[in-house]
Amino acid sequence: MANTTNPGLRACTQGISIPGDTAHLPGDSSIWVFVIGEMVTFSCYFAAYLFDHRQLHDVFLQSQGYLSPNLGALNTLVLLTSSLFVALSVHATRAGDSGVAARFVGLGGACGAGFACIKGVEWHSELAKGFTLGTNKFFMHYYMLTGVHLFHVLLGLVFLGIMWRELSGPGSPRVRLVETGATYWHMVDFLWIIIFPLLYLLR
Amino acid sequence: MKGYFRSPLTYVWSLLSTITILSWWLGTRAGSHPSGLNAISAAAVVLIACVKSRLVIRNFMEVSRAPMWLRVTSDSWLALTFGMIASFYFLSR
Amino acid sequence: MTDTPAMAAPAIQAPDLTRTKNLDQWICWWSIPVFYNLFGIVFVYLARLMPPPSPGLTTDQIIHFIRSNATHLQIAIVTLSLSLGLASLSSGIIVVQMRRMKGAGPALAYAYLAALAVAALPGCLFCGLMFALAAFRPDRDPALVVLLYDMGLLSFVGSLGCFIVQYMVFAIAIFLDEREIFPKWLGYMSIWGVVTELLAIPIWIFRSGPYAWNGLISFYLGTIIFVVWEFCLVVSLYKAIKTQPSQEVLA
Amino acid sequence: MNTTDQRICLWLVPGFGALLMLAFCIFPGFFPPLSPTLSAEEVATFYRNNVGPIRASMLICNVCGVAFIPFFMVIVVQMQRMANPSRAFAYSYLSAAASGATLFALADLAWLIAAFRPERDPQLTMLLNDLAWMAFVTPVGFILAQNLSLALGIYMDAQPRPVFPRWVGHFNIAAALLMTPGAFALMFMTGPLAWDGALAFWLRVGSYALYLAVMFFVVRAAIDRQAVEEGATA
Repeated sequence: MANTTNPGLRACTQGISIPGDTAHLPGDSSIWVFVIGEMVTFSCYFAAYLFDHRQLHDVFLQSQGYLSPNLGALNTLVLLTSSLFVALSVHATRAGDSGVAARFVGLGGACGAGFACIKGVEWHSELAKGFTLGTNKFFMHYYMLTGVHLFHVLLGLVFLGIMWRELSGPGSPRVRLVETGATYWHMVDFLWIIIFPLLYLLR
Repeated sequence: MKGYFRSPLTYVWSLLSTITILSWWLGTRAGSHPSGLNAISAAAVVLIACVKSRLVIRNFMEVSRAPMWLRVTSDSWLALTFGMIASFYFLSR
Repeated sequence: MTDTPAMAAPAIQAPDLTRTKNLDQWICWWSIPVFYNLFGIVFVYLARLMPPPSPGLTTDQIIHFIRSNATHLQIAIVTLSLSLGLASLSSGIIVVQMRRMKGAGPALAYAYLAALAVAALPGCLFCGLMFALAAFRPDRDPALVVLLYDMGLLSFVGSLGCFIVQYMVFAIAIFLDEREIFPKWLGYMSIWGVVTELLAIPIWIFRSGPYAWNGLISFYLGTIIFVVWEFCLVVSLYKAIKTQPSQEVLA
Repeated sequence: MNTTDQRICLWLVPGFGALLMLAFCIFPGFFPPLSPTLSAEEVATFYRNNVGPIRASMLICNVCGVAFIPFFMVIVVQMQRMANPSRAFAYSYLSAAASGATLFALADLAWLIAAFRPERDPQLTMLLNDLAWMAFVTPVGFILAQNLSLALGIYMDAQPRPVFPRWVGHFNIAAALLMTPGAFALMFMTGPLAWDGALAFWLRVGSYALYLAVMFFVVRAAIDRQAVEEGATA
């Protein structure tokens, strides 16, 4: 499994880029198929949310008042920090500094786990107040959006785990694999950057 | 390990964190009324979210150095998504 | 896999397989477009269950839907009963291709097979059966017709676990595979499959809106992703069979 | 021989097992189990008053209920390594596992459909409730077939170092016997053999949980051995 790059796909993506362009596509090109697809599907969730927001303005306004923007903002900062660690880990991997890269991935993963824990605390406090998935349309969107995002975070933690194993194993790590995982993790980050104002701030 | 923090990425991260706190302040303190957010704060919150997403995509995901098709795709997506958010949100007020 | 009987005795006069180059797999492969076209005709055109009628219909509207649609429903479900077996053919060929993978053993292939064996009943035929019952005696007590209607559509859109297992093991197998039998992006797309199943969770709670069983997200987005996934799977299978040497020994 | 795939399937068990345990604990009708002697009105009231927890619990079951299949398939793969005359038992095990999971999926659907419209005619809610409990408690035949084919495979495994130790065979038969009384819940409204009884419910559920926990460690040991043996011979 020396090189996981698919020659066909590589040729394909190089073919699309403009000649003379020294562009570099980070990671496996397959991950970009995934990222672009996720961007489109999340846009659909946002559209559904905004549509209902428009229809049921008062219900949404009132329900949004019960969320905690402080925890939402804290989670944004946690995820941004984790993205920084993961991005630095890619730099370290390219510099051949696997040990440091592995530590960066570990820190990124710790922040990601922190995000999941904070989300758990937040959900718990909403559930304790009696707001469940079935309470109203706003909480339906709230739990589905944050839940699907949390699923992506957990999957991202699996990706980070695979990256960590690659970096701390013997031999030189595959840069492309680390880039692939990092790309996925940053996607999780910027999706949350949009979800945060949408649910917590825009009332 | 410390040497790696002397990277442009760290500046991007501090910018991202600062504007996150700014948008939190706008959304909860400055512009917040019982009847919702005032229009200027809301516009600022949407704009900040758009800038943040683009910073992450361009710098952390390294799309600024990626092939043209990807830069165009990601920017079009941002334009469409935030256009949709802004128009829906302001139309419903 | 050292104990595989087929691999133990390769030397003795291998039968000539070049004449029927992967013919069995091609037969199974063709069953997939045939089945999904029939599936589309059955559910979209004949039974009018895709897109599904709303969960918010009143009892009278549900009864009207069944009565005015009874003949169509019956023809649809007869067709479904006759053709649902074709779905097994597509599992057969996917299992063959999954077993060609290196780095992913047969456990995942068997799990795929078993998950789809489970899914055929609650995820598809059960729905047909319930609507067949409703259409068989449309003059039944209205409350019973509503019950059959709920049982049919909820099981059809809301059987989640079996499909989650199917997508999950398929994705894991693709990621572990060192031979690239299927492209990696098909693995990522299978993760979308898992997500679409999770998005169908609220159909058990809401009777209107984007997450109802006829909603923008739970039904339309899920169905679009499923159709795209199925299309990519068929194309990838085509490529995998095309590039498979006919003499390759398979378990 | 690469055993990564088997290990992934194996570790799904504690993950999904924990979620199913959570679902079991939040279902309001398990502590104590809902009695079969309740009137239709009482059953309907139960669904009306507990709609939230019933949906939460049964939705978790919907998502995770079939998730032990990959683990059972690891057992199938391990059974194929046995020195049996043929692989018949392994394939029987596969088929029984799939059918058993189908019945659990149906029981789960019935619970969820009952909770979907709590305002339904109480007689129909009771019908769905009966269907759910019957489909959950009584079809033990597939578990029996699974355990007995595994046990027979173990007894007939003619290797100096069999894939699974002998006691696993005895354990499978014992677990199968402990789950047998569940089938009689079809006949009894009260007593230990009713679906809320000590034998038909608690013994069955408890021994199944214990069975999965023990088999997790047994299978893990078998995979470890396979990795060592086939790594050494390759």
